[in-house]
Amino acid sequence: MKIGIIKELRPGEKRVAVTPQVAKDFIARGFEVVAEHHAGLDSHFQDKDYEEAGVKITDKASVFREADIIVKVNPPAEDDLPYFREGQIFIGLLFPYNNTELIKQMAEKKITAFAMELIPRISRAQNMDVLSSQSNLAGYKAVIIGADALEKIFPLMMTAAGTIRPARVLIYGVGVAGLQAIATAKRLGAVVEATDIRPETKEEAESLGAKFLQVEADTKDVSEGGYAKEASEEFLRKQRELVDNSLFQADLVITTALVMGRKAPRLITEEQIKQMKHGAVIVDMAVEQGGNVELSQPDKIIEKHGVKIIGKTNLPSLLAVNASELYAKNMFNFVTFLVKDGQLNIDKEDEIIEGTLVIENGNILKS
Amino acid sequence: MKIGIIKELRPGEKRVAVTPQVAKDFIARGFEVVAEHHAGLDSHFQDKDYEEAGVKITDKASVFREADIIVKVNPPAEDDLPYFREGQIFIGLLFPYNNTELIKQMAEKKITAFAMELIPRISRAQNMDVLSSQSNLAGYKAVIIGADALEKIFPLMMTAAGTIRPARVLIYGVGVAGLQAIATAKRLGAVVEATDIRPETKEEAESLGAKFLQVEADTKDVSEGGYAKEASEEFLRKQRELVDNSLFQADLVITTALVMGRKAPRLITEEQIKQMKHGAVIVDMAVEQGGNVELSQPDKIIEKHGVKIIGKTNLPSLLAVNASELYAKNMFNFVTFLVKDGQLNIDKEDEIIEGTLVIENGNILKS
Amino acid sequence: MDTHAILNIAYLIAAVTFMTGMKMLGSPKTARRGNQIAAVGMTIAILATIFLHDKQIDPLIYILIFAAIAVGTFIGWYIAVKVEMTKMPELVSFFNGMGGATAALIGLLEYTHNTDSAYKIAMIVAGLLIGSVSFSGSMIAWAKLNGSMRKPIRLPNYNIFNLIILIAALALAVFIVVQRPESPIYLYALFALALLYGVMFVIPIGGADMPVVISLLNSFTGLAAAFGGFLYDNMAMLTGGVLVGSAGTILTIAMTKAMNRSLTNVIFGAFGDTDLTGGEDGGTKGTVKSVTPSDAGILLNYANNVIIVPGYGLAVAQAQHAIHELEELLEKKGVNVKYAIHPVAGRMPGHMNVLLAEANVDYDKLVDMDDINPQFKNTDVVLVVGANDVVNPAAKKNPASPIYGMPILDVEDAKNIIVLKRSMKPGYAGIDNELFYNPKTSMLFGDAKDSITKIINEIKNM
Amino acid sequence: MDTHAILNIAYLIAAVTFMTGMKMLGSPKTARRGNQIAAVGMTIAILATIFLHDKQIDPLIYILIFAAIAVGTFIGWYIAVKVEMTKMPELVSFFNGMGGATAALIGLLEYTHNTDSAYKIAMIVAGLLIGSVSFSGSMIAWAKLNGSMRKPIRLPNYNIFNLIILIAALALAVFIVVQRPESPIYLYALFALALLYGVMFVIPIGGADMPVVISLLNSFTGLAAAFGGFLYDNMAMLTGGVLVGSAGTILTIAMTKAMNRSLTNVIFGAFGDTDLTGGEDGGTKGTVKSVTPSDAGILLNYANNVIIVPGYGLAVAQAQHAIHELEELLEKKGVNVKYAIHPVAGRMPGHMNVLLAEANVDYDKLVDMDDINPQFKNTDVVLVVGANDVVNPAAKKNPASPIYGMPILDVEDAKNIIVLKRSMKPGYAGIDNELFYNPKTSMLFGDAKDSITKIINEIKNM
Amino acid sequence: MEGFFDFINNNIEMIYIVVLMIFVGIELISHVPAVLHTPLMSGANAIHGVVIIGAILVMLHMEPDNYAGLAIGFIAVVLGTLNVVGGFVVTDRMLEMFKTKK
Amino acid sequence: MEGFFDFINNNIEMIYIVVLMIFVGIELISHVPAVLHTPLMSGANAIHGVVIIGAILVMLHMEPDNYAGLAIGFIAVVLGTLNVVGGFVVTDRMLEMFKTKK
Ligand SMILES: NC(=O)c1ccc[n+]([C@@H]2O[C@H](COP(=O)([O-])OP(=O)(O)OC[C@H]3O[C@@H](n4cnc5c(N)ncnc54)[C@H](OP(=O)(O)O)[C@@H]3O)[C@@H](O)[C@H]2O)c1
Ligand SMILES: NC(=O)c1ccc[n+]([C@@H]2O[C@H](COP(=O)([O-])OP(=O)(O)OC[C@H]3O[C@@H](n4cnc5c(N)ncnc54)[C@H](OP(=O)(O)O)[C@@H]3O)[C@@H](O)[C@H]2O)c1
Ligand SMILES: NC(=O)c1ccc[n+]([C@@H]2O[C@H](COP(=O)([O-])OP(=O)(O)OC[C@H]3O[C@@H](n4cnc5c(N)ncnc54)[C@H](O)[C@@H]3O)[C@@H](O)[C@H]2O)c1
Ligand SMILES: NC(=O)c1ccc[n+]([C@@H]2O[C@H](COP(=O)([O-])OP(=O)(O)OC[C@H]3O[C@@H](n4cnc5c(N)ncnc54)[C@H](O)[C@@H]3O)[C@@H](O)[C@H]2O)c1
Repeated sequence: MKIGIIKELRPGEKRVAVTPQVAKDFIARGFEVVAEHHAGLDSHFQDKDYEEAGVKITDKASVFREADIIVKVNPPAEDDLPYFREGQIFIGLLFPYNNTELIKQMAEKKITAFAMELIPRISRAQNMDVLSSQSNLAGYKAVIIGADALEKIFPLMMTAAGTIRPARVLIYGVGVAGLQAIATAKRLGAVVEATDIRPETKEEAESLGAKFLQVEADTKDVSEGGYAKEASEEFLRKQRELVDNSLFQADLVITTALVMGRKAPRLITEEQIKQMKHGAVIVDMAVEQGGNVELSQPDKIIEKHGVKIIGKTNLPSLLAVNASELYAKNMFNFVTFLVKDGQLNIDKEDEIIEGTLVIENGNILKS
Repeated sequence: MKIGIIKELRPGEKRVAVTPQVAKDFIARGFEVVAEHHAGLDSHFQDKDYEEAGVKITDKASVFREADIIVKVNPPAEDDLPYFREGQIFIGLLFPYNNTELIKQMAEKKITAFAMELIPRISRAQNMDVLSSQSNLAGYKAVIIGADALEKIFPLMMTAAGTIRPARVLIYGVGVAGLQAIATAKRLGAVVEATDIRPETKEEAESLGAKFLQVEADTKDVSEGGYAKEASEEFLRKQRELVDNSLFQADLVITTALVMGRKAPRLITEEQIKQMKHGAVIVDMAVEQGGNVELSQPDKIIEKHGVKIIGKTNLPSLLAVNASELYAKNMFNFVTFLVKDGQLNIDKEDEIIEGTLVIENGNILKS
Repeated sequence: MDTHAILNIAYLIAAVTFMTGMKMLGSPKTARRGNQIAAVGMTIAILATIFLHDKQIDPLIYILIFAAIAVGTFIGWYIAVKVEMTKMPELVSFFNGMGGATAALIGLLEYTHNTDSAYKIAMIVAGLLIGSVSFSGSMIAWAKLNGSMRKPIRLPNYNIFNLIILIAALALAVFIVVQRPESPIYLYALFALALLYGVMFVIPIGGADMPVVISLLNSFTGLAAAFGGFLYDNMAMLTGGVLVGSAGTILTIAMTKAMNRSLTNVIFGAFGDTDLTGGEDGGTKGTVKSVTPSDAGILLNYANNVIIVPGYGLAVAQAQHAIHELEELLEKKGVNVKYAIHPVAGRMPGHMNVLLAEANVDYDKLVDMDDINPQFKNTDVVLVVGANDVVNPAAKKNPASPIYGMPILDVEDAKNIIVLKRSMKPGYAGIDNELFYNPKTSMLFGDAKDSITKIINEIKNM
Repeated sequence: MDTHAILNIAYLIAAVTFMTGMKMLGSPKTARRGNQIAAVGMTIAILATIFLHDKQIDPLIYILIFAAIAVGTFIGWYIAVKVEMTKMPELVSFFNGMGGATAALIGLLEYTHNTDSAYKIAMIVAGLLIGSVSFSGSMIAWAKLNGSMRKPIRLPNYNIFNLIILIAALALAVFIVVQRPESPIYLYALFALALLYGVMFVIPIGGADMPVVISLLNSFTGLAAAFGGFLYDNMAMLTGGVLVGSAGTILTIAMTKAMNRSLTNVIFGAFGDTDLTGGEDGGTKGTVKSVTPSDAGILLNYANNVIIVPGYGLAVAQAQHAIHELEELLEKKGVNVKYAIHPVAGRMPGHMNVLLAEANVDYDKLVDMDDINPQFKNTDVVLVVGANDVVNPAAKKNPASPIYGMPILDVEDAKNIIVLKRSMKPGYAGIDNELFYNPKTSMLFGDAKDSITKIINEIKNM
Repeated sequence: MEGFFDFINNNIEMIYIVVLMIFVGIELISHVPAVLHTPLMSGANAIHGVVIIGAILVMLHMEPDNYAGLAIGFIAVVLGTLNVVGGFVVTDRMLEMFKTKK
Repeated sequence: MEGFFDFINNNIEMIYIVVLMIFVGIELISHVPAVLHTPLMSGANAIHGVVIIGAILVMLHMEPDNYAGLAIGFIAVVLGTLNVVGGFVVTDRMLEMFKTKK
């Protein structure tokens, strides 16, 4: 089987679906790998690195012609669509429910497509879970961006010129991204508080040294398959009351709250922002899903009421080296799971395949 | 005595010489304080905060008219010069040796001026030492900037999608800034190495968890009054040999090497940069003094040979809140040392006064 | 006259070696040497007894004594050397029974020509009674541990029944001492009653409590020997017997404490099968071995290679600093220590890294799963600190398990496994873990930080 | 007959209380109760001796005995209660001397009517000899500690001289035992010689070693009492005396070890004034008190308020985790612990913050200089961990000092100061620190991390 | 009662010895780590094998023609030896695991 | 030599008691923290005050008209009492500092 690596075309995207190291792993497993020129350059992987790993470097048309499986990070770009061949397999992020038009066009090409972001959160699929691996990096990066935007330092410092109180960081949503954000902020010496809708996250947040703000909920806001259920209005109101006090003292706020497949919950209103500290910073990680913060806008920095609100849609791309490494490893695990003895092996009974298979030989299964 | 706070005019400068808290301290000591409108706004101190502290807010002309002592962070701007009155006292950074023209103009106004950066590094002056307090913040900020520019994360992370090796950080110059840079990089989980010309810094770097690269020197490159002496060519060559290995593996390099009053030593040549890792980042903190790095330029980001070279001249200003707080505290300690019982008390025998007094009633003492 | 003084000195030496030996047995460093010293003292005492007296002895008797010693030595040595390590406790029970039997036989033989002295008869009767109980009880304990008699047999009201036998035996004993009948028939009856009591005493007790019972019977035999000492005015028997009697009693108490049982619980027959079994459906999955921090400490201290497997429980207990201290301590003692970091240990990617970096654990000591898995088989002890799912063999063996297919750390390959957690509760995946029922696994229950701190203290005292 | 048995039982009880009391004295928790138990046993033994015998006693003798006891009790109690805490050790020496004198006097009184038994005379002579040495030696030790006799007086070759006296005394003792002369004149000579030896034995020894000497003389008195026990076949005296004799010897050894001296060193007269003095020019600045981790542990454990002052040495020793552990341990024991952070402690601004944050020390426990300075005077113990310049009073007192004018932490206001550092070397500023010579200061030399770990262990064992 | 007092007076030293020995026994065991419980029990077991001395004394005092007595005595000595030898050897084997690392 | 053996045979129980007592003394002190050394020494000091019993016995056996003897005996009892009472009280005072916190 031959795997084809395509350069990403989405603006600002620096990741690549397969790194030279992982290409080598593929080859060791009996795959062949071809890659488009400069496919990994933005992630600081050069063509010569790929070649050393045994990858054939060529132009885009040849990659599409030769490869059985096209691997990508983002969904195929408009310009790439014509190249697809019947029976070809595409693996990458797809977001079929938001990209119905694209899916239709792909289906017309009679290809088979898997969506990496739909890998279920079950134990044996953990090593293919791109959402986890990328969110983790995003959580780290959100804190670094916040620390850079903040005109204060994080740690407590007692110096000859007086004592600097530690920065106060507040984190909404203690999922994968939120936990890593807690850990990173804590490492830098901040006083960290966190809140989430799922009660079991209390222990997890505390295990990283954060103080947890627990909202007492009557409603059974339980989680399903590792993702939270949507919160009630009642809950959001209570949360606001409880967290407000911390919010108005916070120097840096990071919001990561999301319920899988829904619009992001609105956690911070403009009214609240007005009462925040002058100079505070908010990083809204859920901005792509509508944002947890009223004023946030994708890939913009809004300064209002003395507060800087940063919305970033593609944080992992800012850590392109590591993000590509992890994504490639997830891809490797997924592909080697799909392909047994050089043969594609689509067992639709299997939870992972059932969950990720979006187009099967031109038939749209999810959209 | 009346103290006047002027808004900084230097581009990019966000600090203010006296914060509301310190203004309050001054008033408690019997001083009066006046401030220009919005003097502290860039540091997120608002006029109402000053007023609450008892400060009179007015326009620039009034401040100059009323105040006995004008306090600033930067040297007076061209536009401010006309306002000075005979006998007025100016306290702030001055760099008289680089600003001879300015000093002459100031002297013509028959004022008395003290340069904060010339405070000697002696024990009892530690709480007035602005270079220390600001370098300390700069060291922290340099790492945050570097971490943000780097497309990798700092800590070791073993995840389901593979292991991310920790970032390697190399720090040149283990002075105030270098030590804080070590501490910050270490906190974030990097593997940190450091080098310096003064052998006693080995133990200090190690006490923060860094590995020290010790250059064996025949020459007696000892330190004087807390600052290093200039290194010989011989030393620099040896240093290069020893450190090269670490340099070529480093992900982030921070250079802080300086010998007081000299041009910054050239530590990294373009030749070396070529051999560095693709994607590595250098932050040159000494860029204002000529730079430790061959390609670095003040307040520019240069990308060459796959390496990003960041030169930043005013790092403390990026942490305006804390930097102003510390600067103001230093200023408070200096002023209360100068003024005894409402009377200016210029004892030229005293090491601190002798060191900082640049203009005395129009007589230029240093330039 | 001289021989008597030398005999006295020999016995004194023996007594001192017994005490010294016992003392040295109390510390791992000196224990073996202590045992040897006591053995030397014993040899001296025996040889002195045989040779140092003023009587002319018939050669036949000498021959018989030597023959008996030779036979006993041969059999004892043979059994002790051949038997497997795992059968040691039952062997102790067996040998203890032999001692009890000896004491009983002495009583039987000495009775008839001592009926003139109430004091001597009292000593004889006491030795016989206690020795017999010890003998028959030890034999039952032996059989139980041996597997010949697996289940505890409980007659209804066995407690009352036992009490009646005991009272009967005591009454008979008092009668004999007071009346001192010429005929030994009463003594034989007492012998029989005592044997019966020993059997009845041990039979209802479950296997898990056997070590405590053996320790108790051990101090009984000591007592029986002490009565022999009174009988013969023999200082070696007296001191040795009393020493074992008192030390054995304290040891029994210490053992019940280590098992979290109370002494009254033990004395009043509430012995039982209290092996811990997991979950509500207990029993079926096999037994769980719960150990003390001291046991864990010994295992770790005398290992050459140790691998620490941290999990979410480490984070919850905030035990990262403690585990680092333990690691440093072990390294200082020459143990080679590594950490096995499972990719999904904890609750976020890199969770363990964050914690261990905070505690300043050397990055080089952290080994990821693929690299460490082949190393487990050369590992003496794996210390699992609050990890559960990431070491659950069900991921490999049980296709029905929700974690089936997840790669795990192969801790089962190691020689010993110590698991630190608070209870038998499952981890994140909510499933039972058969690792905990593995015979190689020792569970140390309690908060991980507490447990580690205790282990550190134990090791420091070694 | 009955009285004799009851007397025996009383003595047995006394012996058991002595052992139990001694055992309980070995742990801080039970020590006081142990002392009281032993005192009760002693009372029983004394009363039993007075009342339980079959002889008819002249009332005069009874009156005298009670008068003597009353006088002794009154004086003893009065002295013991009145004397300042700091004078305790010399008081122990004084009371020990009294015991020795009693033993000697018994010997003098018993000699004449026992000359028929070599055994009894041997016991008398031994008791007299040892008791006298103990008496005169203790008196000298008392005088020295008391200040009446400050300097060690060393005759040339005093070792040889002492040896000669000792040999003469022993020869005379042997002569008396063998010949048993009717006249007590030889015994008086022995008495005199023994007293002389006691004086000569202690006189060359310096004040710092006095506690060891007292402990040694203490075990001597125990021995003397034991010989009294042999003489009278009195079990209370025998057991009490032997117990103190052996325990005292072990204690002496333990004390020399705690002082880092060897026992031979002590026995062969190499006692000396080894008070540590600072720098090369020693002596002039006063003396430095060096303590053991155990002493530091006690001070900390029984304090109510402790302030930790970290400095650059904490960073060098990487003792941040250890100090946090100590802090937690003390908090658990009810001690209130804070950290005083000097603004320039360490080598960079915020150096201590970085370290302590790494060890997870609660931010709220870190107090800056201005806030903590007024609190020192209510502080029981300040623990200075590798800090030097930031606690150097020269900054306030000595205008010539390079650090004059720098604000410092006012640790001198606290009741006790413990300083952990490796040597008397100066810190960053390169200047001597008179704090170390403050009488309130105890220096615990060694790497800070090591020292803290040792203190932790000591406290855990309390 | 009289007998009791007699007993005390006649055996006071024995009583001391027993009391002291009990004290020693208790004191020795108090601080033993749990992992040494089994070896210690085994060692103590070997020590009470001292009862063999009684068996030997019985034999030594036996009439050479009392065959039944001799037989039982013989058995007693054999059993006692078993206790002693087996006890010490088993203890030694158990303690092998505590050998110090090279 | 004969005398030595006699001595042993006649005093064997005493010897046991002394040996055991030494053992107990050693065992009790082995694990004492250094800070308790002084109180322990002081406590031991009080215990050897048991020598007062000797002084009392001397007095009890004294002829009531042996005034010199009585005087010396009187002094001996006084000194012994000093040792006992002073010793226990001083020890108690020292140990006051170990009282547990409320
Ligand atoms: N790493 C990730 O990214 C991630 C994310 C989400 C889910 N997960 C899942 O999380 C699990 C991780 O496995 P794991 O082995 O690390 O944890 P685990 O299976 O959740 O087991 C943790 C164990 O620690 C014990 N524990 C909790 N607190 C303790 C304390 N204070 N002292 C001692 N023990 C304590 C618990 O037992 P007791 O209650 O009996 O003490 C529990 O059995 C996996 O199932 C993984 O799939 C991982
Ligand atoms: N904070 C800043 O920004 C800064 C910057 C530059 C200079 N300084 C200066 O640095 C000094 C700081 O004062 P400080 O009290 O923190 O430190 P210090 O005065 O330098 O004293 C540190 C002490 O720690 C001891 N020490 C070193 N290693 C040790 C170890 N492993 N274990 C135990 N003790 C150890 C040393 O004594 P032994 O050798 O006897 O062990 C030394 O006396 C001030 O003079 C300050 O002005 C501060
Ligand atoms: N901007 C980027 O580049 C980028 C990258 C990765 C992830 N993300 C986003 O970050 C967010 C978190 O990602 P994740 O992987 O950690 O998801 P996750 O599902 O693991 O975590 C989301 C958490 O939010 C909590 N939550 C839901 N509703 C809440 C409410 N009302 N209040 C408080 N908490 C609530 C959930 O309980 C859950 O713990 C998502 O929006 C994701 O899209 C953004
Ligand atoms: N960019 C900014 O905004 C900003 C802010 C503060 C300080 N700084 C600069 O940072 C630098 C460091 O400041 P600092 O306060 O730490 O100064 P410092 O004097 O405390 O430290 C400088 C260190 O460099 C070392 N050094 C000198 N020559 C060297 C050589 N050849 N090789 C290796 N080490 C050498 C010295 O020994 C000394 O330890 C200075 O250049 C200062 O101007 C920049």
